[in-house]
Amino acid sequence: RRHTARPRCPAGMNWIEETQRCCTLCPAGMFLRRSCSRLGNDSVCDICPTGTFRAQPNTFLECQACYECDRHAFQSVLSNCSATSNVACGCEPSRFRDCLDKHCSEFSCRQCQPCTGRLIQRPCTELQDTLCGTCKPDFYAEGGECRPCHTNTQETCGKECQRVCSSSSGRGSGL
Amino acid sequence: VTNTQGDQMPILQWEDKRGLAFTKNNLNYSSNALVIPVSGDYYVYAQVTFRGSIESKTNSVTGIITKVTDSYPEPTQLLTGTKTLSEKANSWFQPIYLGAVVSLEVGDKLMVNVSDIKLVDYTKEHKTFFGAFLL
Amino acid sequence: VTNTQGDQMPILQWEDKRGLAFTKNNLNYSSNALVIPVSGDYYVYAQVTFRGSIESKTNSVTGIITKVTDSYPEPTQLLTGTKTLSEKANSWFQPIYLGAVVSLEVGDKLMVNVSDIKLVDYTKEHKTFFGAFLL
Amino acid sequence: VTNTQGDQMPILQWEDKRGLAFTKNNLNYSSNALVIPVSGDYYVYAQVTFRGSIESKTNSVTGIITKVTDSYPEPTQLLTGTKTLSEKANSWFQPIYLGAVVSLEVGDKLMVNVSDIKLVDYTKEHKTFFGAFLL
Repeated sequence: RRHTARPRCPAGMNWIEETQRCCTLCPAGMFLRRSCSRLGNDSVCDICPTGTFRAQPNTFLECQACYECDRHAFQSVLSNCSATSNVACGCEPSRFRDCLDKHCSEFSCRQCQPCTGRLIQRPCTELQDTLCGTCKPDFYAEGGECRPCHTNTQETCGKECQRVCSSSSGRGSGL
Repeated sequence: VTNTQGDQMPILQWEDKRGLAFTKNNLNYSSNALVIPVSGDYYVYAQVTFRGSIESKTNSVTGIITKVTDSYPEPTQLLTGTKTLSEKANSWFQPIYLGAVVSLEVGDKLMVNVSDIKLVDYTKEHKTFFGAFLL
Repeated sequence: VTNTQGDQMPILQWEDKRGLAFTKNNLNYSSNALVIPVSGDYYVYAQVTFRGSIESKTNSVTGIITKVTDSYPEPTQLLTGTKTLSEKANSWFQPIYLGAVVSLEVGDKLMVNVSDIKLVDYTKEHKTFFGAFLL
Repeated sequence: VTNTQGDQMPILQWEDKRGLAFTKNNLNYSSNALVIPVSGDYYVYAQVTFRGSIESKTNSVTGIITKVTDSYPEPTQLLTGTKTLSEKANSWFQPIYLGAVVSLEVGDKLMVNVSDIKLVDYTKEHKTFFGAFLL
């Protein structure tokens, strides 16, 4: 049968080419096991088999296969696949989404920054890494890192160390 | 086609008459899609050649063949090719080829989505192409 | 099918009923293989999307479509796609697509071997797929 | 077929009888080309596996399926796969797969051109192959 303009069906029904009739839609979570026939009996729907889903009312002959969360990319299941919705994947604790492109069509889950010795300006979330702030009290900046005052002696404590740690030495540092 | 974050990936437009392009047996092209004239199993294929420069700052390219059915509000992704890039050169080329058999219904529409339309090499018809045939 | 070290390359398992997957015309799927129902020339194809991270430490990925004939002890490699990787990014994707016409006998079994099963992206049916049709 | 420098891109030669190779239905192979026996729409495909070493100093690889018609002096590029390389490893592999439907006339010749014949992996028939079938 050539593809010709289809008659319009009332709400809740779809045109079925095979039987040349408007058939009732199967609800979300189901698929069309047998379409309505010319003799008048209506659509026969079945529940989507495990591992498949249909998010919307439909007259499809099969359901969509669920995605799977990528354990190798440290993804975790936010919500399992059900008959009416695909699986939703997120990241394991202390990991955030590293999107592949601007659409985030794929993502892997990277370790959140620990901010060792630093103040946390913005905590790690599902969508973005921790934002580390300046060094914590009793820590001083050196070589891009924040080092604890107490690990230093008079000899090893450089200019920045002395500036930070000596001003706070009254509070039990090693100096 | 959207992904988990819901924003739409651009749809490619195609030449369907000039040069090597043609349509026949009622498998017509309209509104950026091939329209299926008769239900059956089709071998559907596409190649998208992506090209960019060091300024493109792109980590990956993706091509997707998608099916849209009028009676269903969500598109279905049929075939997807995703490739990460680690190109150093000033300009780079990356072809993505896809092809497989899918069961389609009369009226179904096939289209090609890409991760970034600015990176698609549309300059030569033999580098980026799309088609289908009934088995 | 073995790699250069002589050990057997893993065989992929496939979904043959749910979602986009289907078999028909007696071309059935059993024990990880498509079983040829009638002798003839078939177009056989597969795409395997590999994905990994910087920790995967993989230099290359390989996908092979293999034929096993009961009456012959060794498998035959029909189509092979091998790609070396030089990925820097935290996570990488690499699709391998294969497709060609091969002459097959009734009872022949087609399967897909891969260099490392842990690197295969099994998460979405439209990224890794396998099929054949009689010409 | 020429590259940007205008010189002819090398044409690959093929095995058409031994191993997995075969021709039938009068689709014969002669002088490095498949010769079209009857006008119609053909699915034409090829894979070329390129391989090289760090010494190859190659920035890209290209595979092209070309049509030559006796009555027309210039070849027509039907399908092209071009990939830039950024390989660090001592030796690298890069497959290029091409496939699509093209309309051909009786007597047309199909051949495969490559950017550099020295980089083609001809060692295994399942890594580099070429074919066509009438729809």
